[in-house]
Amino acid sequence: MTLLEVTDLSVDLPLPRGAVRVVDGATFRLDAGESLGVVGESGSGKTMTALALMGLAPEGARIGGSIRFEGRELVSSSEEAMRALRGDRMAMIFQEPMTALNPLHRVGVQVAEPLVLHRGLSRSAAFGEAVRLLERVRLADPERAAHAYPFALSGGERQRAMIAMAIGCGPRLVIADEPTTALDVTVQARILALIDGLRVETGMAVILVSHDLAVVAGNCDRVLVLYGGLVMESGPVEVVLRAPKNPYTRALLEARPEPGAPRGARLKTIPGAPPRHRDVGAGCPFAARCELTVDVCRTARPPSVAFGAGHVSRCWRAAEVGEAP
Amino acid sequence: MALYLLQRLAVFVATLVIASAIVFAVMEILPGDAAETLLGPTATPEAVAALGHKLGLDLPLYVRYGRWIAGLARGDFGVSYAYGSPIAPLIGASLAISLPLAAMAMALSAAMALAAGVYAAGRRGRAGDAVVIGLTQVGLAVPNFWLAILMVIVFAVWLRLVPAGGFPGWADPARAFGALILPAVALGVVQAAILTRVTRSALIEALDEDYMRTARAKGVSRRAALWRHALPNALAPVLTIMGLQFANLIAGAIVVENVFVLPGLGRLMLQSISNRDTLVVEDCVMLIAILVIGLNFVVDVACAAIDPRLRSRSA
Amino acid sequence: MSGFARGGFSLWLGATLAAALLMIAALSFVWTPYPPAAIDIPHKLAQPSLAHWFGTDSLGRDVASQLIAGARVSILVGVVAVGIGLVFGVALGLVAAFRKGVVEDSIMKACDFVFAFPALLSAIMLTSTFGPGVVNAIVAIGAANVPIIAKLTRATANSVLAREYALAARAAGRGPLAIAADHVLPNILPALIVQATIQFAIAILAEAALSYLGLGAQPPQPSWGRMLSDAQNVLYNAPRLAIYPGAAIALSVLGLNLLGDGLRDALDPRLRARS
Amino acid sequence: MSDAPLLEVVDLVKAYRLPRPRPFAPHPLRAALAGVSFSVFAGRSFGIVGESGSGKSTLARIALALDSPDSGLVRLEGRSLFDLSRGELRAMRAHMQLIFQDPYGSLDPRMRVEAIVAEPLAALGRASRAERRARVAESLEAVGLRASDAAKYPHEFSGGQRQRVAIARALITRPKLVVADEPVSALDVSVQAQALNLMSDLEREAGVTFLLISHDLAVVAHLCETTAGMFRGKIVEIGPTAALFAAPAHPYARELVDATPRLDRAPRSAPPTKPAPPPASAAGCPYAPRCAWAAPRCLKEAPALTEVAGQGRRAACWFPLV
Repeated sequence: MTLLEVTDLSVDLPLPRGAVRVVDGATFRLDAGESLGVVGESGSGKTMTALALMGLAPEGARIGGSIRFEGRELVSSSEEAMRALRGDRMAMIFQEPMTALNPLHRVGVQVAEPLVLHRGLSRSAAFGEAVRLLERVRLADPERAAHAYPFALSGGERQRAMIAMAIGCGPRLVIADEPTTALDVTVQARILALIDGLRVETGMAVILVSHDLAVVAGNCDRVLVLYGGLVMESGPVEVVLRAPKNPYTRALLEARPEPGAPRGARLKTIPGAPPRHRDVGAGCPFAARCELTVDVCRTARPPSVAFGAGHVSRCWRAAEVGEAP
Repeated sequence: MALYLLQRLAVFVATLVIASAIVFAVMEILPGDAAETLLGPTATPEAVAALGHKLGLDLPLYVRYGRWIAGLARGDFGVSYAYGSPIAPLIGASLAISLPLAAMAMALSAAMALAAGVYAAGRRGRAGDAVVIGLTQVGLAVPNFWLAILMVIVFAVWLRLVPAGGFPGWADPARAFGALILPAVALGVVQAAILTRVTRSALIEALDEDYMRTARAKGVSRRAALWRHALPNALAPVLTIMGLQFANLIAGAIVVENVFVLPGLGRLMLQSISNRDTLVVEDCVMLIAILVIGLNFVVDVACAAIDPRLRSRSA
Repeated sequence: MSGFARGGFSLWLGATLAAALLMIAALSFVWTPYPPAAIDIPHKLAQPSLAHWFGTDSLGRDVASQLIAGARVSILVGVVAVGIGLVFGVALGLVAAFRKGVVEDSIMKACDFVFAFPALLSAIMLTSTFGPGVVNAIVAIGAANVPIIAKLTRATANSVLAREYALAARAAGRGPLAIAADHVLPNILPALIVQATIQFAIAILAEAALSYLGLGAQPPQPSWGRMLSDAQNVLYNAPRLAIYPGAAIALSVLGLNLLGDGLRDALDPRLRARS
Repeated sequence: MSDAPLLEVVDLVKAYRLPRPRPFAPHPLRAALAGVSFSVFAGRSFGIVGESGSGKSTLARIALALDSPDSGLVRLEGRSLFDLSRGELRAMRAHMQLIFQDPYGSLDPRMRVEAIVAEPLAALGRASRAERRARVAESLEAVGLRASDAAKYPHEFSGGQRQRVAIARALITRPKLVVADEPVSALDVSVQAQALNLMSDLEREAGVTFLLISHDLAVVAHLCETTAGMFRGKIVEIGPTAALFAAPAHPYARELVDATPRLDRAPRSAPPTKPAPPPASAAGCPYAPRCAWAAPRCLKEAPALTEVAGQGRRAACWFPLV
């Protein structure tokens, strides 16, 4: 059952030197209970895509295209209608659990806030519910955590509190924007396992935004690879990682050091650096760094080429991209 | 929290002790002989010595400091050299004007600053914000005593609505209050300009924090997020600046009292300076120091009540 | 974009007003329409005219000449007081930033403490000890500037020292003095310039208040604050006399504040990195 | 290659004072390093992995004498750094340099690249202007930048290029040891490989040995022959990198390896958080409260680093997993 259907989504940000398109023609869908990984480097537009879905793009941003969530069009929805959805039907988990929590309110009060807003619970009833939610995210001492202020918790504990806050009203979609980037790897593994466990348990869909393909590899059903505001490739995780049909995805896979490779083995490098938004011209954003680039790559946006099973690559030479090593 | 209070209290008392020592040192050690100054250059050495003895000036410094402090603690401020009367009632009478004036100015500026600061922060970069910023620039540039004089010109000289100055006494509270309104506005407007800028920038900083995005992601409305999440976070810096500005407010009150011929602490100090009545000046300065340091102590405690991080951080 | 344009406007207007103030003060050394202190009782309280652009005061002194010459005291007090604040404040702030622990704590506690004695209060104390005069005013205002500059210096220097390039300099074997000269000072200079401009404006205000109270500049030295105090005696006869000097103070302060704001926008490295 | 170690770290101890819990109570201490010893040999880069709070960054600072330990020794080429005079230490710094994580914060924004890269020379204070310029050009070219880049400011470079500038600065004195604290974790994935290849090349061709500190096992494995895992200020396992990753002996090393995201497999199910772990007793193994294999003995006695499974591997565990 389709939960979310995004068609030709674009986000234009007003910058001093004129508007800049940071997300360009993103098209994807998500079924209930499914998990989607959104992978990209800095400036790829991954966070802006996530914020646009929540209706939280920065003031002045222009959103184009269509976002249908549970059959309702969100792009044209009023702020009131979006507010009713946010925190209730769809929720978000942010990267920095330290700054994403208000330092002056007790953790329990913050976890309880969506319940007060959307379920009409009294503050005390919501606080009691918050303690149960904190227990569900496996905080060691939920009662203590609920009464604590954010600064008194560790990074991992704070992120668990954020997750508790997100799942409070039983959302159908949770968007996690780099939820573990600020955490240690061991904590990262536990947090990702927790999110995935909750997904299976509640049937909610998860969008996991990350800069690391490997994080997505172990935790998602499908993946979107973003570069310079464009969805370069999308499809089932195991297909995209084993047989990428986009040169960017392929290059990323080859550039990544893997434990187990011989010491000092040369990594395949991608020349240059990711483009800044205003540098992306009319062509493919990866054209300047790609080894398959031909003239048309620099002048026209690449077409979407489908390879079956929902595997799509935006590349002029998609058919010629070889298997990953 | 109790521990925090105790620590702040200890710092507060220590600060007062140091302040009193400095005030005493500047006022008592540096000048020549107060008795000589009072009697003028024609006085005989015997007369100077006699007066000096009467005033206790021949005692060792530490004894005089001790007596002064002990007196202050008991509310005994000593005897004025010039009037020969106890100082406490003099100060009491002037405080009855200066304290209400300062309080009115403070309340006025806080109210104006909160309203204008919230308004401007909510419209960052738009016309309303620019107008508020422009007005605060003007408010910062206008000297409070000039504003006071301008108000006298408008309301007393041209419109003849109020008398140009003087104080009718608290026997008639309404008239007394009326006499303080213009001075309070003159004082409060300049303070409001400073506080508005602080409120605006503290709020803008809070609005940019990640937790505001979290609040919006929960479905909290923009307005509710501002009042419930941003404002408490902006309050601590605003309170701190208010505490620091209090000393300047008192200083401004001294000048503005002069414009309106209000017999407050400022007039008392200026008169005592021209009378060479050192002990009165010393008492007044110390009293102001106590007020300022005391208010900042209260601000510290208030900030700790708002922010749990401050409470937990014991030195 | 509009924010940037406004910053540009602030800078432009502020620089113009501040330059005008400086030029008028410089001019006063070589030329004023009349000797500023020349008393001319027969022509007292004259209306503005071609002969006396802003009229004359209760003693017949030319107001325009007094205004021009009054800029001198304002600038003198501003420059010296801010200079005192910068010299001692930067030194104390740097010592605090480089020597952590007890030294830093005591310097900062002392700074907090001085805030309890605003310039006016210190000036009153000094005056009742040494008698009124410009020197007392300068010392009092300068002393009040020291903790403000010291706190700013320490805070900005600490943020520079916390950056990795400061640690890299240490790792490269550079000593504290070299780091202070090559890394800390250039990086805190913009903040210091901005603050010094604003303290300059505050010093002008403080001097005016002190002179108004009779604790600052003494006659026959012309001063805007004294002019206001003189004007107050004839408020019912010639309210205009209270307008000019106040406007001169307000315009000077406005100019310096705008200059400070404009410089902040122009020098802020974060804005610059973005553009 | 001589057998004497390039860098020798002996029994380093460092504790930081925490705020007093009550007035006049003694400051509680938090041990950042609780007796760390290891040796780094020339040409064989050494990796240190561990979570935040494990003491690895403190170790980096002390190894470069940027901070002093409470006790213990650091020897570079046999000379104890903390016994040197200030002048001798300054001269010694030419042999040991530093690369940071943040390519934005580690370059002074108000300096030109020339001045930034030449700073270690300025500290030695004996290069002529021409020599300085030549050395800067040589250093920039060694990291794949152009000599003409010397006239630019840091903000004119991308993140990856800035990190090259930082590496050029570290290379200009031709050091033998470079301590790299998370050198690639702030870089975009697509430019990480450039920096890692560069570091490999420098080890092979310029004779630079790295002491690499990272939370990312893949990065450490790529560059380092020997790796030490740190936990709460102690080395819990040390040995040849390949062996350690293939079959970790210490449960913490195992947890690290298992938690590292990899492309070729789903993460093994992470161990569930145990409800309210008992506080680490001062006497026991610091990892015991989190350890899935902890036995009563682990809570009472702290294990020392002892030989396991040959190949020079050592682990501090009563019940090593290999």
